[in-house]
Order: sequence, then structure tokens, then C-alpha cells
Amino acid sequence: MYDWAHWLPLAILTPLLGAVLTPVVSLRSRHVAVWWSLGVMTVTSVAAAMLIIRVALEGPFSYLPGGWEPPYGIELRFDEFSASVSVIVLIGWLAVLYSLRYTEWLREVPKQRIPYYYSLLLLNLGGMIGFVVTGDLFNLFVFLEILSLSSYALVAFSGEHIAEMAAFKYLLMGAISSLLVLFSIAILFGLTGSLNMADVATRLSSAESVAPAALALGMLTVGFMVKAALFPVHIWLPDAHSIAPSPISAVLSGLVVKIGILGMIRIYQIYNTAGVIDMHWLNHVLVWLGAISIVMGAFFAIFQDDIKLMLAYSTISNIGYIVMGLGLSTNFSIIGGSVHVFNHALIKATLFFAAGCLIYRTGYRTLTDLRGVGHSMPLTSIAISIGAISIVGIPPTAGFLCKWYITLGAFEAEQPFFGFALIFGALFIFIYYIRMVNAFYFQAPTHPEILEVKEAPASMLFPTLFLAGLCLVMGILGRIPLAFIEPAAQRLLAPLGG
Amino acid sequence: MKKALVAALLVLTAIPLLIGVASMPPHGDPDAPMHTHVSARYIEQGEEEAGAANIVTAVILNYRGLDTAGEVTVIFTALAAALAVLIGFPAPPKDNDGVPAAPAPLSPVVSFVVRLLAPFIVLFSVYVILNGHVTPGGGFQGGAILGGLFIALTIVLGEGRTRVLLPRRGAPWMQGAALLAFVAVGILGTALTGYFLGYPAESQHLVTELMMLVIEVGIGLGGAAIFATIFLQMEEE
Amino acid sequence: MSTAFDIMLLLFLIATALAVARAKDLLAAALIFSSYSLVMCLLWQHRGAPDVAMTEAAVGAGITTVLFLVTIGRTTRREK
Amino acid sequence: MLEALWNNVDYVASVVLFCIGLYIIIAKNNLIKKFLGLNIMETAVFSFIVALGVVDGGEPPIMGPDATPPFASPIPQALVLTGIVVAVSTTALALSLIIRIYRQCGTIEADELREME
Repeated sequence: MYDWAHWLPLAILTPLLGAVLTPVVSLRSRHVAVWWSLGVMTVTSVAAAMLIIRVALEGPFSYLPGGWEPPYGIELRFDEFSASVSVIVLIGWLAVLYSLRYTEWLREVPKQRIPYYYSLLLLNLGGMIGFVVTGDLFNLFVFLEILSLSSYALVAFSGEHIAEMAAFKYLLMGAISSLLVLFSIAILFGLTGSLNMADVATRLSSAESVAPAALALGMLTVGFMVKAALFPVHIWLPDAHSIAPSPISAVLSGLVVKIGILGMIRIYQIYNTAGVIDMHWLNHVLVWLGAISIVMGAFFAIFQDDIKLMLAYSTISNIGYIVMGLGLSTNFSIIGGSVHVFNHALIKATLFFAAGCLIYRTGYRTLTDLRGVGHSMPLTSIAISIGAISIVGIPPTAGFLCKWYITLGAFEAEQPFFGFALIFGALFIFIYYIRMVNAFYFQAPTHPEILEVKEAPASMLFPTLFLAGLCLVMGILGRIPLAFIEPAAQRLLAPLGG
Repeated sequence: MKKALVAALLVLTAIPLLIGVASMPPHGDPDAPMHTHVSARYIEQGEEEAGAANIVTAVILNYRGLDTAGEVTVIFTALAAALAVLIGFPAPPKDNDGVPAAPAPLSPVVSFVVRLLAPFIVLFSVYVILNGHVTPGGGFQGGAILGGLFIALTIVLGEGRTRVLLPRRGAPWMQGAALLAFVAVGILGTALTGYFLGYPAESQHLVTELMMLVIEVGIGLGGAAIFATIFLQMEEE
Repeated sequence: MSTAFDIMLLLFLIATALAVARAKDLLAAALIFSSYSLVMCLLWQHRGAPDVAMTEAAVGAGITTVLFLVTIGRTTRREK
Repeated sequence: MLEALWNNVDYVASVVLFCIGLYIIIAKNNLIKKFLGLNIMETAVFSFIVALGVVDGGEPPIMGPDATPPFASPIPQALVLTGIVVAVSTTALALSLIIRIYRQCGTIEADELREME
């Protein structure tokens, strides 16, 4: 059952086709859109589950749409890194359920827009699944465009005062970075004559000059750094992720930002096997940028009062962890970094969902206004506390193992300084999350009516608590994803004799 | 000062670009890796294997069909995004500063010429769509021409007359026509050749021709409807 | 190697790009951009890429310029 | 070096157009003007891709009865077809955003908008 060949194209096309049909389905009444989207996401989840079972049992496999063997047609390659489809589908499904009540509550948004909200969300998830699964360079760019365009529109969806301005800034930087990616794909195509990643990697070493390959590597890295909001090019993220509706912030911070990381992993796969450029220099730059991101993101988060802005800055800090893990490129650090992609998505989605519940019920966004909400909304506050604990990386929760692996990787790579920078960053994060938990439970409420506020509705509370529970479960069962990603990390480092 | 800083930054980005681009394989030389590897086979066996004389259409629909399916989804994303941002806020009375924004009175010459040319433009775009796999052209080009014509007619005849072409109940179907055609042909291809979007080019040449035609018409219709709807939405706001 | 005709077209493209940068009136900038797209379409036609030339003419010069003109209609015409 | 640049004069022209587009985005204040610059950058990258696939004396890759051998490569043309449509999609979304920004903030000059935040 799980090795039925056509699960792979089905997993990509179901969300895209579902998105195209959402306006058709909701012609009569717009409430149909959310149930239609849930159905589409359930079918996609089944397909994704089958794919992950197959890769767990048989290792990487590929599918050839149109029947042309690799360099002559597009190859969809599903390897361990593509298993992040699981977190895309999981958080996607929960975000659609969460949006049921949330989009009705958005005041300024006219109601005819809501079917297009679900259409864009499905396009975003379909684009991410396509990006993660494809083994062809230009196909990567097309799916990158689908998910980027839908992200820009979803950021501008809430129609708040500066939502359009934040979305326009995000669009401009995103468009330039997609252009850099396209330019470097063209250069790689010019050098090797083919667009298939594995084929490009083998033929790149026989290219006559190195300069274009180095230029392509530089542009690809900068392009994906902008998508991942790494330190120097992160300025679009705080506004975009805090203005967006909460389910969208969860999808953006948890998943869309990780696409930049997965793009970088694909580049590493190509350039490591090609071996035409010494990656040591690039690794060093990435480790330094990662370290600066960690400290800078955490530092700015301390001074934010708006809860969603604080979470947005903490995303930048966690991206720094992952990139540092990749940059150190030792066995432990790459495993830690790749699994942190998965765990951070769960944690950040829990935090944004819980923050959304608070804003949904109280209408306040800043910590000073939200004081004392822990007593009237106990379940949501428990979820935020679990999220806070796991993002800091305290042992039983999901965040601990990956950060521990990255620190081990830092020591393994004889660069203890970065291990300490990592722990120092974790200290910063500890401070601002404790400030948040303290505001909820122990400080006197500034608005007395906050104590009478009801708990969040079931359709919003279930995703939050489910993900919070998953953070704990992933902490205890942390071994499984680490062992799962192990062969992929071996393959990534094998050409370097890592 | 700012201009000098910007100019310096540009020179800084231009230098690596020029160095990288200069040492690319020389422009236009036939035995560069570009021409000898994948595209050599496309040119030699493209017509029999993929069933289209115009190799570019063969590459778009057959060899790299998933790219164009993604491409059609990008257009639909642009439509959904533009509508999600623009729907629902009636435009305030036009009070632009400076040049009065009231549209210049439409000269009778323009409206007569557009109405005279309209049927010929439709004929040309239908030709471009249907002959995509033999002569240069195809779904996107035909769709853009039709969309452009729709926009010209809306300006000349006014929105009321042309909105008839995009009925409220029918419009979402037309806008989604492109990806629907792709998936339908893809599923048919799976049935015939065992691979999604596979064409039985060698065995049933006519069936392949028909399948490509369905996709071209779907893209043409879908593209035209999407461009028209975006224009109407931006104009109406 | 590119012939004299191509080089002339390339120089014209660079001239139009600079003209777009300098044009204060947005309507003029949009129309100069339309001519930029048409010249690009000419260059590709000469280079043996008719499909792309037709697309660039229809989509690049046609639809994109119309979208710019509608936006200028809805916002301001002069660039401050 | 100069001789190599002259060989690839097409690629150099694309890089020059790319930088002019980048200059317009960075230096100009008006959002519509910024977006014209982005379109110029995109068209520059597309002309680079098409120039990659050009062969001296290359015929368009259409297998007619009188088609002579050296054909231009079809793949870059397929890529640019997709790229142009991506460019027009990004432009449609950005211009819709500009209309909304103008309606809300009354101006589309980046510096005035920055003060407004």
C-alpha cells in the first residue's frame, strides 16, 4: 500500500488543485471553504504519511512525471530531508482548523475574501510540499515562487494599518532573493547543460572554470538567507510575522522560514558532491552569521512588549541556531540543525496559536495589557508555558536535544566559542520567556475585566494543546527523528570525508 | 551622499557578477555543455518522442510538464492574492492631486478601431492557442492576447457590457480552467502510460495531439480569465 | 558572437532602462518600460526565440504596462 | 579579461541592466518606480537565460521541413516562458498592494511611509 508509486505527485497536486477549486466550492456560501480545505489537507496528510513510511523503510526514492529518466525530465526525489513534509502537513492542517473561528473574528476583513484566504493557505502549503520534494533546480524555483507569492498576500490579508506596507517590504526583498536564485540556477544550467540536481552535481566538477560556480553559490546562499531571514537580511521578518493573522504567523514562522534552510541544504548537497569549491570558507561565514542572529534576535526580543513581535524576533534567533548547526558541518551539528527545523516549527506554532487565542479573547497584544490572563485562560497559558520552556531548551521538552547536539557539534568542530555563544543565546531567550510567563501568572492585571475572559473556543484550543503535547512527546521520543535523519547527514558529509 | 553610497554598493555587486559572467562558456558556441547535453536529445528526438514539432512546446508540455503545471498555479496565486487584498473596499471618489484623474474622454476613433479589430484579434489569439505545438505560440501567449483584448473592450464599451463574459457563477471555473485541464490530462496520462503527465507519443500520436490541445486551450482560457479579473478588480477598486 | 544589430538593440535597452530611472512622470516611465519590453522582444526574435518574443510582447509589454497604468490611475501620477 | 567580456557581450549587457534595475529599487523613493526597477531586473535575468541558449546562426527550434541544423536550445526558452509569467504575477500582487497602501496612507513615497509607521 505504502509503495504505490503515485503518492508523490498526489501529495503535491492535492493542495494546489484544492486551492484552485476553493472559490468554485464556496460560490454558494463561504463557510464551505474551511471544510473543503480540511478535507483537502486530510487527503494530503494520508499521502505524506505513506511517503514517510516508505522513505523510513526503503530510503530515498524518486518519481519521474512524464516517464522521462532524470536528466531529460523532472525528477521528484524524496529523501530524509523531504520528510519535513510531515511537519508542513501537520501544522497546515491545524492552521486551517484554527482559522475557522479566527478569520470570522477579523473585523476589518470583508467576508467575501475568506474563500481566497483558504485558497492562498492551501497554495502556500502545496508550494512548500513541492519545494521540499522536487529534485530539479527550476522546479524548485517555481514552487519557491508559489509559496512566496501566497505568503506575501497572506501577510497583507488582515488589512490592519501597516499590514500592506509590511507585506510590500517582504514582497520586494523576497522577489529580489528569488531573482538571485533564478540567476544562479541559470548559471549552473549554462555550466552543466542540465537542471537535475544530481546531474548538475556530477557534471559541475568537469566545468572548465570555477568563477561562475562560485558566483552561483554566493547568490544562492544570499537568496536563501533572505528567505530564511538570517542576520543581515532579516529586517522584513518582524513586521511581516507580527502583523499577519495568528494562524498565518504560525505557518510563516514555523514553515515558510524553514524553506530557506532546506534550500541551503539542497545547495550543500550539490556543492559537496561536486567538490569544485572549498566550502570551508562559506561554512565559517554561516557559523558567524548564525551566532550573530542568535544573540541579536534574542537581544531584540527582550525589549518587545507586543507578544507576537517578541515571537517573531525569537524566530530569527532560532534560525541562527539551525544555520550555525549547518555551518559547523560536523555530524552532530547537522543532525541537530535539521531536527531543530522540525522541532522549532512545532514549538513556534504552539506559541503563535496560543498568542492568537489570547488576542482573540482579550483583544490585547502587549504583555502589560495581558497581565493576569493566566487565571482566566488556564489552558492557553499552560500551552504558552510549555512552548516557553521548550524554546529555551530545558531537558524534557523538544528544544533541548537539538540544541544539545548543535553544542556537541560545536565542540566536535574544535570551535568551543560558538558552543558558548549558543548557550549565551539560550540564556537571553530564557530571560524574555520567563518575563512572559511571569506577566501571565504573577503580576496584578492592568485591566480588571481580563479576569472574566472565557477560555478560547474549542476549534482554536485543540490545535494549541495538541501541539503543546507534541512538544513534550517529541522531547521524550527525541531519539527517533535524530536516528531518522542520520543517514542523510552521513550522505551530506561523506564527500568531505566528514 | 546617499547617491554615492548607492553607486558604490552597485559597483561592489557588479564586479563579482561581471567576473562570473565573463568566464562562462563563450556565448553562442555550439559545443558548449548547454547545447551538447540535454537539449541535443530534445532537438533530435523531440518531435517523435514528445509529439510536437515546436520543441519549446514539447519541452513545456511533455518533458517538463510539472514546471508548467506549477506555472499555471503561480498565475492563479497572483489572482487569489490580488483579490484577497483588493476585494471589499469601494473606491472613494477620485480626488487625486495634480492631474485630474477623470479618464480622458474616449475619442470615437479609438472606440471604432477597437470594435472593428476585436473579431480579428480573437481569431488571431485562437490561432495562436490552437497551433501552439506547430508554430511559435501556445496557451500563455493566446491567453495574454485574449486578456488584453478584454481589457481594451472594457475601456471602450464600459464595464457593464464586458462583465457579461465573466459571469459570477462561471468565473471561478474559467479562472481555474488551466490547472483543471492539466490535472485531467495528467490523470489520463497516468492511465495510458503509467506516469503522471505521461504522453503516449510513439503509440497514439493523435491522442497526444489531443491531450496537448486540451492543455493549451485550458491555459489560454484560464490565463485570459485571470488577467481580465485582475484588471476588473484593480479598476473597480 | 553577436552581430552589430544585437549590440545596437542592447545599447537601446540600456538607454531605455536609464530613461525609466530618470523619468519624473510615472506615466512616461511606464510607457518607456513598455518600449523596453518591445525592444527586448525584438532582440529575442532576432536571437531565434520566437515563442519567448511573443510572450514578452503579449505579457510583458501588454499586460504589465496595463497594470502599471491602472495603478497610476488609482494613485498619483507625479513622483515627488 | 576584456576579450572574454567582449565575447560574452550579451551577458555583460544583462548584468548592466540587472544593476540599473537594482539602482532604481534602492535609490528611488516612489513604490511604483521601485517596482519598474524590479521588472527591469527580472527582464535582464530572462535576457541572460535566453542568451545562454543562443547558437551562432541558430534557427528557432521548430522542426519544419526547411529547418537547418544549428538550432537554438529549447530549454532556456521554456524557462523564460515560465519566468515571464512569474514576473507578471508578482507585479499584479505588488500593484494591488500599492493601491491599498495609497488608499490607507495617502502616499506611495517610501520615506513618507516610513515616518508614518
